[in-house]
Amino acid sequence: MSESIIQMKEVNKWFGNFQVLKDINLEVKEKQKIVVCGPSGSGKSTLIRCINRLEEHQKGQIIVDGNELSEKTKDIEKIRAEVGMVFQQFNLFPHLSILDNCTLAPIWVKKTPKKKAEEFAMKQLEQVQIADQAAKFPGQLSGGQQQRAALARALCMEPKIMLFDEPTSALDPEMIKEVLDAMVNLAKAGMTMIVVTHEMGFAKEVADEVVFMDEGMIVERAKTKDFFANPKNERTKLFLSQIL
Amino acid sequence: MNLRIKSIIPQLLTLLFVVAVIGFFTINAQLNMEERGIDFGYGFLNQESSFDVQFSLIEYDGSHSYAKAYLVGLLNTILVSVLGIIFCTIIGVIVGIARLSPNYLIRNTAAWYVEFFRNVPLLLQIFFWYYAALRALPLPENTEPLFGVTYLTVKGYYIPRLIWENFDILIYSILAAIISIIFIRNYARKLQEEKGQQLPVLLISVGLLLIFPGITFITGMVQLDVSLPVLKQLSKTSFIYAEGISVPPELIALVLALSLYTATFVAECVRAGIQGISKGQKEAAASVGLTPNQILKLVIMPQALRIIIPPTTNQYLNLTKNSSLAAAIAYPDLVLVFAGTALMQTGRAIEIVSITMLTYLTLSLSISILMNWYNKKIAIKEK
Amino acid sequence: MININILKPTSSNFQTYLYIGSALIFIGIFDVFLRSFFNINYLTFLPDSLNLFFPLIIGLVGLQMIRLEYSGNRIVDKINQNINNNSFNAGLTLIIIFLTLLVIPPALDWMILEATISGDTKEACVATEGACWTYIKVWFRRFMYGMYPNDFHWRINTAFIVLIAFAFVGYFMRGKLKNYITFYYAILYPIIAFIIINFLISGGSFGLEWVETNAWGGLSLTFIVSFFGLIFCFPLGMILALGRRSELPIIKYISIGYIEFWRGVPLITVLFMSSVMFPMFLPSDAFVDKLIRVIAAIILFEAAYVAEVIRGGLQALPRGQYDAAKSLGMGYWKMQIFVILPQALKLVIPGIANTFLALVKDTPLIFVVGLSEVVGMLQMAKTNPKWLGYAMEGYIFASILFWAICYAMSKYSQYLELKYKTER
Amino acid sequence: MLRTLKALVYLLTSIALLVSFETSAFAKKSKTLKKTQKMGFVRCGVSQGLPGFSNADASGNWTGVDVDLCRAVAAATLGDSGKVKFFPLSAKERFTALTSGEIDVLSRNTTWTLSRDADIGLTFVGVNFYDGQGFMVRKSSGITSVNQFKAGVSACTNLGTTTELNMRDFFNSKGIKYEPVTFEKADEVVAAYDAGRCDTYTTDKSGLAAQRIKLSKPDDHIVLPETISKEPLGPVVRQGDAVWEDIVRWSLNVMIEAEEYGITSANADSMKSSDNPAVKRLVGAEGELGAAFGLDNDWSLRIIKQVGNYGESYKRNIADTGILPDRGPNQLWTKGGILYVPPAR
Repeated sequence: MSESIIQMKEVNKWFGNFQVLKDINLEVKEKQKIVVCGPSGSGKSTLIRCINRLEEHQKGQIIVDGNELSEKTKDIEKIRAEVGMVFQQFNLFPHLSILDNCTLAPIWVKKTPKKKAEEFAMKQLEQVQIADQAAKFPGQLSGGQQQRAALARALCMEPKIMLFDEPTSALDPEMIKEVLDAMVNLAKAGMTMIVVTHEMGFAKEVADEVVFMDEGMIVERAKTKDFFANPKNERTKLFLSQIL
Repeated sequence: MNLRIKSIIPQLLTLLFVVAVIGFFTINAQLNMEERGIDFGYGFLNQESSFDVQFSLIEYDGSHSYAKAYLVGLLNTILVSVLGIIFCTIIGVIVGIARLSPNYLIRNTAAWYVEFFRNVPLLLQIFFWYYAALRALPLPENTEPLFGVTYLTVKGYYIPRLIWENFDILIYSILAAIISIIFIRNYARKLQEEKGQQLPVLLISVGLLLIFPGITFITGMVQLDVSLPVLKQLSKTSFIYAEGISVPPELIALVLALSLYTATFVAECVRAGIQGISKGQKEAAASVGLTPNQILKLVIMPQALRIIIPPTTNQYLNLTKNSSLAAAIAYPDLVLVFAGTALMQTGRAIEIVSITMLTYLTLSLSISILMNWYNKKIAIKEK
Repeated sequence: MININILKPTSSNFQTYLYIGSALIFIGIFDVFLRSFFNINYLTFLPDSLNLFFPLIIGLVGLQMIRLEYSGNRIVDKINQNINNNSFNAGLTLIIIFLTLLVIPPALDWMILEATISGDTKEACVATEGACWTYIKVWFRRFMYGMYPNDFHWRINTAFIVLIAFAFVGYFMRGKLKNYITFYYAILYPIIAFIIINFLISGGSFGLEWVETNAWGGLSLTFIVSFFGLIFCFPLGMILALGRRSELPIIKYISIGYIEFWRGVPLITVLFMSSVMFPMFLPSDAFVDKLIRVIAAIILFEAAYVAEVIRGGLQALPRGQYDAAKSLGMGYWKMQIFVILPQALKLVIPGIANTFLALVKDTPLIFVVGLSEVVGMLQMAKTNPKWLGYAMEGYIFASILFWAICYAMSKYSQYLELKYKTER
Repeated sequence: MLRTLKALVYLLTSIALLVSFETSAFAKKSKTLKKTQKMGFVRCGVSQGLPGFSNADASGNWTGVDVDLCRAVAAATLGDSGKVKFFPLSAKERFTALTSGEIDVLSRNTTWTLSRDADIGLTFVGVNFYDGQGFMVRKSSGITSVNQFKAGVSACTNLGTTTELNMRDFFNSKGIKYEPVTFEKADEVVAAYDAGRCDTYTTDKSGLAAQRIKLSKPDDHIVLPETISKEPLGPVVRQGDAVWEDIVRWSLNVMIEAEEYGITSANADSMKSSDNPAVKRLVGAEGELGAAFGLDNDWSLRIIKQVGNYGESYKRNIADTGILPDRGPNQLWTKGGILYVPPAR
């Protein structure tokens, strides 16, 4: 339990001449739920995208489940299979049905028999309450349904860690709730989660800790209660006053 | 009632107009033909054609009928179209991908190629290849071999001919390989569904396709001889290469021009198809642990092909229609053989031109019907 | 493996690597340069294959040595990002550079240095290896004006200048006149154009000598054919597109039949039909000039393509536009003219421009029915016994000519597309 | 709506009128002649350039024996040999252009064959040049006879001509496999032969002779002595207008007969006072020869005066240009040739 499942040490990243991440240090323990917030452009998304190496950091160390991520890392796919991700724009595969979206990776990556994969996928779909939509195609579903399908797709790989990149910001208000509910259920089941979001209600309800980022740096990291009750940094206070 | 009249009258008028125009033309044609003693009919198709064709895929000489000459022309048209389609696809895909390359030089070379070849009339390009480029080639006796055994000369491209013995056994072996591949595919699917094991189906398929015919060779049931082109003297100064296959320069020029021209359009289709897939798709696929090859095969290609195939088929159709320009450089295609020589020898302009047009029309309509059906089938379903 | 690690720079030793790498790349390029420009090869002592690939190998090593992300040197960063991101790309980069170096000298030699433009006969070109631009010079008037009598070329020039001038009239229409701009371009301008071409180029009255259409040719004929093609195929295409979208079945199916027919047959057969067979379908004492028949055929043919493009635009318009227009009590024609077509046409500008481009590129086809525009004149000049053997020059000349016209057109359409995109 | 209806009715009636006019128009006078006189010029199909037969110079003036026939018809029907509109046609287009009504006379070194005459709505009116098919080869090849051709020989020729058919018969009879390369335009054939695409160029011997002098070095090429076919070349008209057919036929015959009787463009006027009634008839001083065609009596005189007799035409176009100085079979029957025409009386 003491061993951190994610360790980031002095992580730096540039886009051209622009530095997006500055000396990031972050440790996440198993079953911890962390919410990352901050103004747009502060590097939140880049931070979590570095964790499954959708973005490559240029300096520093990132260790996920005991594997260091670097150019030399072979089988990056194996690490990615352990780390599920939900995107802002859902990114479901439009040419596959919801069920096929869910079974694609289990079949091809984990070599699960198709029948087993389908059974398992149906379970996950039931969890997020869209089992009745399994045969439909992404384009036929509403935003909220699509996002839940995307969540189910990630869960089908039985990941150890789940990353959420603003999962609700592309949704209409009435759909936000259904996605958040699914995420709350997941949290209660004991998943390690890092969530980039502006939904402070969600943060208060599930997060163990909240990380506030600005200009590529971690400005403040605190237990949820402390974070909302008495933020220490001026910028955090300003941010909270604007968002709440 | 009022509404019905409102919708019937314009229709009636249009119909009348069309009937009147068609009627006007047919009546005139009938009168003119009657007066000039021309009869109308397709009986000539059975007559002996009595002209030879430079190049034919099936056995044909002047003692066959005009109908057979038509077939010769049609097959030559199909040959040049198929070759053109193959080459324009290869070039087009490479150039289309190159246009998205991160390499500045490659990207711009590809862009330059597209801008140039697309903006020069096809007829001019055909003429260029035939009259300027291929005409500048050396005579057979002065030609240096290309790839050791082939000769590119002003009279054509001479390549070795393959002589098969028991060719039918080879075909059977390939058929057997295909059948066993189908079985293995089914088995592989079942294996996956039940046990999760995955067989390298593609590798096995290729292997079988090589092994089955290979066995027939090893056991000596099928034999292959290669007859190389040999320089043959016809007179003091004129030579040809005999024994091999001679690809006429007309065909080379036509295929070159058609594929280089059409490839620019295919390249644009490919580029649009690849660009049409959002970065998010790739990231999502990567985030669930698919390898780059799997991402390409399972996520990118199926989507890109849906965008690429319909406009590309259109370009293939255009290529086929454009192959009729063959008539300008003496390649014996449908237009040259049938709407050219045959029309000339029989004088039956209306019959022959109508058959020619109908042939192209059937070709393109059937392909576009097929495409519409295919598009509907693969269309990404939405609300 | 070790080898590659040695070649890999780190930020500490980068300066040294940069110097060595650049030197190697320079040597590679210089070697190719010497070989192609001066035909000097210093490396003959190497085995043949190594000799051939030496520049490529040395260049690859050099590029490998300077490949470091965020080196701090701006130029090197640019190079690394754009043409040197990995070994594969580096190889392609070198191949392209070397090929360019290899192609330029002979091309330059042929086209400029060794070329001839003096003299008026083939003899002027016999001495050189290079291009014979004399050929183009001698035949230039033919390429531009066809067999049109030399003394009357001013008539063609004047006609085109006047036509262009009239084309710009719409540009200056302001205020109330602006309402008539469509009418001007759709109806008045074609009539004016026809009158000008009929009286000035064709002649036969006002003391101008009659010049048969047989004699017309060259680039001016290309312009005339494309000009009338463009003007007339557009309205016809528009009517067909509306017809195909019509709710009245007969009109709809007639339009579909028309469009699919013309799109299914090659232009060359259509031209052949119009040029030699069409009189058969006319009363025996009617006579229509061949050029007019050919232009008509091109119009009928291209209109089908224009119709399909416009139909795409009509389909892309949201239903709401139709509903809104109907709710305002507009009839079918009012709705189409004032609401639907203006929007749909804006949408399809690039498509229509492409069709027009195709039309211009199709004009050389009239050569197969005996009308000689530029390409036709080229064929004639090339087979002229006095000038046999200069086909290449002619085709290069015509290619550049057509490329310039079509490229300008496509750039203009891209500009229009951009302009209307922002306006929406 | 009413207006469109009116327009349509108008259109339909006009079409109906046109059609009925069409059917009732079987007048006695030649329709083609009437139309020609209305238009003011003869529409004559010629080749796209064959020296000696029909060839245009840089300023568009046509010359040649085929062209002279067109001029003769114009002189006869319109009174002025200059009133001809020439339609340069490829071999492929020529018959369709004639039957469709694009042209009224086809005078384009066309071989008279049974199937052409009988089958496709054409009528041959006579022969203005007796020819035969031959082969041209490069002198350096050492070939001096058609018997030296070997299998694999490639032969260039014109598309859709009798040449193409004769060539097949010839090579088949010799049992030689050959490669036919056919182009639409004669110039392309010559260029292909010149570039070495083909080993031999085959067409009518007159055509070979004409094309040979067009080549850059005529002396590098020879026409082989053998003649492999009969090629009677002559003018063609559409079927269905017998009077027009007669006009063209007799325009040709008059030129040949004029030579027989020694009437030339120079002496035609003075021949009016000749003692020979045949001569007098030819120059319109006696008889009413033109009436049968609906022409005046001077029609033949105009032909001779403006165009000249056959001999003059031949000399001017073929002999003096060095194509075929020897008239061979195209000599009058009285001088050992086979030119023999029915008497004009």
